[in-house]
Amino acid sequence: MSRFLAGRFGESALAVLGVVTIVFVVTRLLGDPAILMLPVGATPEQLASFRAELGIDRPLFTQYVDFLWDAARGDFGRSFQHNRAAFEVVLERMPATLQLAGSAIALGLIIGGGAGLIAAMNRGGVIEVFVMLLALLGQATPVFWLGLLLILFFAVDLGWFPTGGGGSFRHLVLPAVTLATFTSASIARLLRSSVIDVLREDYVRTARAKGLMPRTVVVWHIARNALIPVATMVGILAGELLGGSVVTETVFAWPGVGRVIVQAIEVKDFPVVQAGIMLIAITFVSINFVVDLLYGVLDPRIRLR
Amino acid sequence: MGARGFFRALAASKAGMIGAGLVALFVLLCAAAPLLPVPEPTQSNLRARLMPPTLSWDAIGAHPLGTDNIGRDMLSRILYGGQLTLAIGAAAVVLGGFVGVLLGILAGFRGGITDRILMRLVDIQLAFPLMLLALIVAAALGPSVRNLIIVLALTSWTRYARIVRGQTLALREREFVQSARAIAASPWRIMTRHILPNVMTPALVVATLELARVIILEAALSFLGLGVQPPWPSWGRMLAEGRTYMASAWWIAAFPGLAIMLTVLSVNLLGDWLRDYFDPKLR
Amino acid sequence: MSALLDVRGLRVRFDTPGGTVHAVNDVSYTLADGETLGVVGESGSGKSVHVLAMLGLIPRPPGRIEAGEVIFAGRDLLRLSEAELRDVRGGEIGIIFQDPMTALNPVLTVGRQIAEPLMRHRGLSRARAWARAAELLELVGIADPGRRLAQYPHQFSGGMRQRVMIAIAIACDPKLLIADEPTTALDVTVQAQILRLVRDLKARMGMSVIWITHDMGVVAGIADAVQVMYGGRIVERGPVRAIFKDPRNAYTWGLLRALPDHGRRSHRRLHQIEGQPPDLTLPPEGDPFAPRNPFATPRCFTETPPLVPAADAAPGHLVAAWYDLPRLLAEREGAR
Amino acid sequence: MSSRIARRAAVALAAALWLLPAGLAGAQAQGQAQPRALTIAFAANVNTLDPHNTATIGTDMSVISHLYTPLLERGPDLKLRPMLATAWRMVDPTTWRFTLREGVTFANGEKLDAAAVKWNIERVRNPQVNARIRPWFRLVKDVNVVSATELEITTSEPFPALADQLSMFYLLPPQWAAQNNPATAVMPSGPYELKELRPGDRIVLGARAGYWGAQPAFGTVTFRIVPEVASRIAALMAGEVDLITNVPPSEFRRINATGRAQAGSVDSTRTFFIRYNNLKPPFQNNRNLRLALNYAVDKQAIVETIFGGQGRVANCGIMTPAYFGFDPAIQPIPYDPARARQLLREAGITGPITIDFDIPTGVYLLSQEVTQAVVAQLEEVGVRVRMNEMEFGAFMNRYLRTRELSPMGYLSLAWPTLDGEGLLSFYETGNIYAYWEDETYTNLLRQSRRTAEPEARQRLLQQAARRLCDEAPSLFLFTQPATFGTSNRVQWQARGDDWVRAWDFAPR
Amino acid sequence: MTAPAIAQGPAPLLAVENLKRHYVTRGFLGRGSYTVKAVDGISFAIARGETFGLVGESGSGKSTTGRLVLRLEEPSAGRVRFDGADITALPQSALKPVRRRMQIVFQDPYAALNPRMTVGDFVAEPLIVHGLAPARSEREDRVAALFRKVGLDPRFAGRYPHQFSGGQRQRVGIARAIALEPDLIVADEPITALDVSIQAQIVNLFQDLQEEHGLAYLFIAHDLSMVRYLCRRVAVMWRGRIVELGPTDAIFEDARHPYTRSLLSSVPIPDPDQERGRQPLPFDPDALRHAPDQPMVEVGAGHFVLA
Repeated sequence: MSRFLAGRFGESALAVLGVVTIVFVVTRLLGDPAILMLPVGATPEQLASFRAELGIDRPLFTQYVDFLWDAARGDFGRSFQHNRAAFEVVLERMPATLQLAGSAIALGLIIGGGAGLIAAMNRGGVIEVFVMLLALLGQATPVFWLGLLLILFFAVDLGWFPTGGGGSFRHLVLPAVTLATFTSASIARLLRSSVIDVLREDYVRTARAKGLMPRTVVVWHIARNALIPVATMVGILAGELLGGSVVTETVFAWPGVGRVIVQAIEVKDFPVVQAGIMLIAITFVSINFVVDLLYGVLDPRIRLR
Repeated sequence: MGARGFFRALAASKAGMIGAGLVALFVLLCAAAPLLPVPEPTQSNLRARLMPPTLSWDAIGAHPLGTDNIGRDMLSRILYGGQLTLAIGAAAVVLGGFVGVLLGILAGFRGGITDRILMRLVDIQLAFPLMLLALIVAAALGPSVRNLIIVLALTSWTRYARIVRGQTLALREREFVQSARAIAASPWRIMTRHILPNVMTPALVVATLELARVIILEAALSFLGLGVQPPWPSWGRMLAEGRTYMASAWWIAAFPGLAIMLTVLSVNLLGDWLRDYFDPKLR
Repeated sequence: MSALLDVRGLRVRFDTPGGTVHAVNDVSYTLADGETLGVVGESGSGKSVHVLAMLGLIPRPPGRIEAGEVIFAGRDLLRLSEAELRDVRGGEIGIIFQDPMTALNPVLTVGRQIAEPLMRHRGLSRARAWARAAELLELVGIADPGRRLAQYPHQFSGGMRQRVMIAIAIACDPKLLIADEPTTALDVTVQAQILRLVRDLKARMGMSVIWITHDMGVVAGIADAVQVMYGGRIVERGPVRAIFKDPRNAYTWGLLRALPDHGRRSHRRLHQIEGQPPDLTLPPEGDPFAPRNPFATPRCFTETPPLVPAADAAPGHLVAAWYDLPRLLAEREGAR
Repeated sequence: MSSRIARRAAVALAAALWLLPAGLAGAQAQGQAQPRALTIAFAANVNTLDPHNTATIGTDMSVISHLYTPLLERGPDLKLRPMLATAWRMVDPTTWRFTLREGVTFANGEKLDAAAVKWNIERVRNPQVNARIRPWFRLVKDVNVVSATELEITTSEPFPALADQLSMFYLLPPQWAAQNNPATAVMPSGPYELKELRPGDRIVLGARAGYWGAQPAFGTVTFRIVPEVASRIAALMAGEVDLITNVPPSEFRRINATGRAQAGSVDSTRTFFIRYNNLKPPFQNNRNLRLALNYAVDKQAIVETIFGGQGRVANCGIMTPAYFGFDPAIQPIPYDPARARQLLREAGITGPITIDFDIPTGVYLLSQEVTQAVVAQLEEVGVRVRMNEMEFGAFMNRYLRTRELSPMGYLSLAWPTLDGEGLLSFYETGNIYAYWEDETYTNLLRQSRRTAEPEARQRLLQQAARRLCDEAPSLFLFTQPATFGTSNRVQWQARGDDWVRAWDFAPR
Repeated sequence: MTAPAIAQGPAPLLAVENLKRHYVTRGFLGRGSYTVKAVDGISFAIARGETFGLVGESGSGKSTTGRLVLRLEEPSAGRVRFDGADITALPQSALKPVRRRMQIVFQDPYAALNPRMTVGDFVAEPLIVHGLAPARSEREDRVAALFRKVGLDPRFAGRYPHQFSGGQRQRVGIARAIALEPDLIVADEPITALDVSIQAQIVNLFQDLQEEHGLAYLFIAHDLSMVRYLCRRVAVMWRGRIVELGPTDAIFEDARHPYTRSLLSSVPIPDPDQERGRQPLPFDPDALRHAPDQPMVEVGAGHFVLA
């Protein structure tokens, strides 16, 4: 067990290191923060001295070694723009991001899971066509378009929810629904095909041959097994939602990590870009680590082998 | 499953038929845009901007889908925009597919250290928030069709690689591959003649689903300002540019949005049907 | 002996993209109380499909029961509602499937899977059901049932899993046990154990058994009566000895002759049945076996033979053939 | 692995995900519920509350202006007015004297007197502090505390715009600042204090008892960050915010139709133009080409259609009437495609040419519409343009760092002190922004810098502006309208620069 | 050590000496690692033209043995001699000439053919790989001849595997195996997956080919009656070891090892008179332990038992 954990942890750390190294190299190609940060009219000398202050005039390799050394000690540098620890800038946005991504996943599992199950159990019927068409539409709708439509209808016309911003549960509803549209559509489609696979399994026939009630068969013999591939999907979706909800965050003025990184990319605030992507990568590999463990819960074959 | 059987099965499936028919229709329409009596997609007339859709042909210049915010014909832009959108999507899918299939086969067939390295690469790619990756690449290299294709392909190769690797691992143990080894066929021959043809089917299914995903992603990147360069349109860019006018001039965003939705929908239908068609368990 | 099961004119179709598969064609037979019927046939003969169909266990669509009645203990199973049929399945009729590796739910404990039918049909509480499940495990010869109940199927060997399947099937003391090729996936030594177990259980519980298999050897050991199926039809049926010693259908005869002689080593060339099994999407006119039958008469190709009592044969020996096999064989012998 | 632990972990994870929203729901949203509250939507994030580490007027500085006190302030009429300094005068071309208000303190009791001002200026000038606004004080030589209320600043050369520059300089409490990080913490001397800071979401200010000036009309001021323009409009229409800026004129009618808000505009001090790279062909030494493109673009149509008639065509230059040195006599270059074609021929361009055009994205109102319209019009006279949209940082990098600006670049300029010399210096030879070398122009500008007498100075600046028009080193487009939308709850004294301040609003 | 003795028939075509194949398996969550001894020190020899039967139940290591002989898997220890030459240590590249002379026929006719290759191409592939029929027309002729030889219509060469029934597919697999005119064919349960009515066809085909070409077979099976019918000598495998080896009649009539006896007694006999009342001999696998280096004992002429 501990050896497995250690190995798995090593792999994860390697992935994070790889991500951050790429980020480090690429951010250095982005451009010059000094130009963007000093007020217009700054002289070339002032720009140069500012670059020296930031430490971005040194050779790339030196910067990288220092960066690794600092990162190893938990120091991700000072944000050029916010003038405080970059990690702090990113970390304080993390709850909002987790909240949004978590709600989207939860909603996706409930709505998408239900829809997928219903569709699969009504194979070939009108319900299946209808549900799957909805799911396809959910995947085919560009997220910002959907978001703006929801704002116009539910916030402006009906006034049920705020147009954006963070804070209360009401603020969460529209962005979560927007994100969950895609998530539930994906989950619905996967679960449907997964259920259809399971329906062909001999043990489902066994369950029916035992004369069990349909509810028992669906819940314990079909859904339990069909959820196993969904776990992997949720891990990957979680990753996409962590960094990929930038668009939703922008539309709904949601103060998440994605936006702070996007903004840092715009002003070349390297430490924030690095810390942010590192944080997301770490969160992603942690979630997938949990998903791996969850596999053990869902599937005793893995747990006890 | 020869070509005839394929088309017969396609004709028998309503969803597959609708998907394939719509995809074919869109591709044809967009490809035929230069032959159709529409203005140039970049020709603008500021005085005729934001004209609503009309079926009347005696309106100024006749714009059946209206005009956009600087007075360009929406119909023309949808058709030409489709060219770019579909071409970018196809290019990204082919590029991502090529890399993914190649690496997937290599990883699966060679196993060992090759496999571990490639799978770590996949991990890294997956741990990289792709929207941010796209932003960084675009900010570093500047937005262009080429860079867009590279970014989209980057987000897509892992999906091929994972599936193809899995298939290859299974195929490697299949008896016809063993049999090829038993006749002393070279690894190259085994990979190209025995494994590649058998992973092309799942790869093709992934490709259709990826095409749909990539079209949506292009729209999102356009929203973040990383789309294709103006003035040549793509659907994603048109949708992103039109979002401000969604409530005041709905047609600017609605038509490209509809085009994206219908295309993605039909490509997905086609992909789903392909998956069912090739699923040995359903045959 | 009274009839427990009376199958009349059962006809099952599958609608596939490649055409309609005529899987079961006008199958009729009766099963007496306490009788063990061996159903023999090769893949696609309809031997499994017809029993699954009568219990409502074929997927519909694409499957469809076109005609027939299945009278079980006085009721027509095909006319029962799904809810009524559920009461029959697992309660009055227990079923064992072919592949014990896939027939058990991998994510549920064995105990739960045995307890399920008890809770469902007998209304036992969870605790009582588990207690009964432990008894059942012991009954099917699994040691240390208390510990084993909490384990998952993958912790059991193939033979042990099939014992679990049997425990599930007999949990509610069924009147009829259907065994659908239960030993095909097992090694011969395990097969022998399972065969003995079922024989013992049958002796103890007195149920009727339908044993579906393609192995003539298995049938020889377990069945009272044998029913040979080909192309979705019953081609011959009779007491076990009659079938083995005095086959009247050319297919049955060929099947027996295609096996190497047992008990001694011989170098005679194996008798082979030429050709391929029929394509059931295009069922041939007449006797489905006719194209492969060296004894086929012209009539075999045009008209389907009915299943009728064989001439000069044991009571209950039925055959579907237009030809008189013993006479033809004798002629052939004479010609040699 | 123990399944029980894993199962529990899964349950805990699920619970945590759902508890999060519940936890945050405790923090109730402020807004229109409270009386006399003002909510302002910003497009960009507020990055720091340290007045010396930001030069962004539209967001950071606007928030800071509610918290700290400057020496003087520019009112909505764009005129300077006293704040801490009650009076100021130029003693000689290089010496300024300020008289300060008495008894002004910070919330912690620290005095805001001449010594504190000196400390502030020195903090900024100290290279160790690395203050973002250090370039502003380049010319300052010395600061003398004459008395607690009397301050003297000497400069190394004449600095006529010093007072204007100081209107953007907010003062920190010296002792407090030594122990706290002013980036995130506040010790106010202004009319408001910090109530809540939610990074990336909102900043909530409350009126401060003990402010030396008049109590503000609004008890609470909330700044909300809403990056997406369509969402900002939606927020205004939903009645969630009282002010949004940069509203596309096409949406005016929709906003006005709600009855809850109205949209409008004032002329801004920001002029848009296309910067030619005059250091390279084809624009280098090719005045005809530069002029030809100026004639080829129908600026009036752009203003009338894209901006819905708001704003105005640029007067063949980059100054607006708000600037010192503006010359009303200079007229816009008219739209004349025939003349443009003729000039192209005179410029020696007979065949088709393709010119690259760099466009920064995401910063300028309607920039996509404007540039695409311009490009379409240039194509009409036979100039093909290859558009390179890029993110603003990349654009600035090419513009200033790598100096690889394409022949054309879309740009706007404004100078916060509204002094023409500052604005025009962007075309001065040697300025990294210039991409133009013109001796006549540069000499005029330098001469104005040595001239303290306002009228003579104004004359020189007008001559420079005239030269700029004649040589056409850019394609001058229009003065952007400062568009905005306000809720019907408030009245805003709209202004042409970027400042957003609660006291420019009146409740209705 | 009797291994060489067992492996040395009169100039054997194939001699296997003390062959081993061990796998190290790691548990999912790193729960220790354990070694699976799939094949654990077996020896036998096959003469030219002989049919040698290898029987055992699932997991006994009989299929692994077949793959080891062909070097489709690498042995952990021991050696394989083919026609006198030790091929155990040959690099894969040097195996090519050996592979021409040893071929394999698989159990599952559905998995044994490449679904994306026409059966004609599939049969022709060995010819191409070994450059035996460079000209296309020549190759087509040879493929047609092979098709006829295994009882398939050469006109079907352009079809894909899914258009064939199980028995026909097995014929395709056999055609491919004999394309190189090998001396030895490893037949890995070649009839197990076939319907009874087809099994006899394939078995007869095997016999015909042997008569015609003098082939030797390593016939791997769990169907004892067919082994008895086909093979001159038989080896019984159990848990990676050969527990009994000898002439077929000796094994079937005078089995010495308890496992062999139990196995034989378990085979159902398709005759109700004999089958009724027959009791399979019980066999307790846990009671039986063989020491790792336990030798086989000769109990009759060529009849060895692992005591």
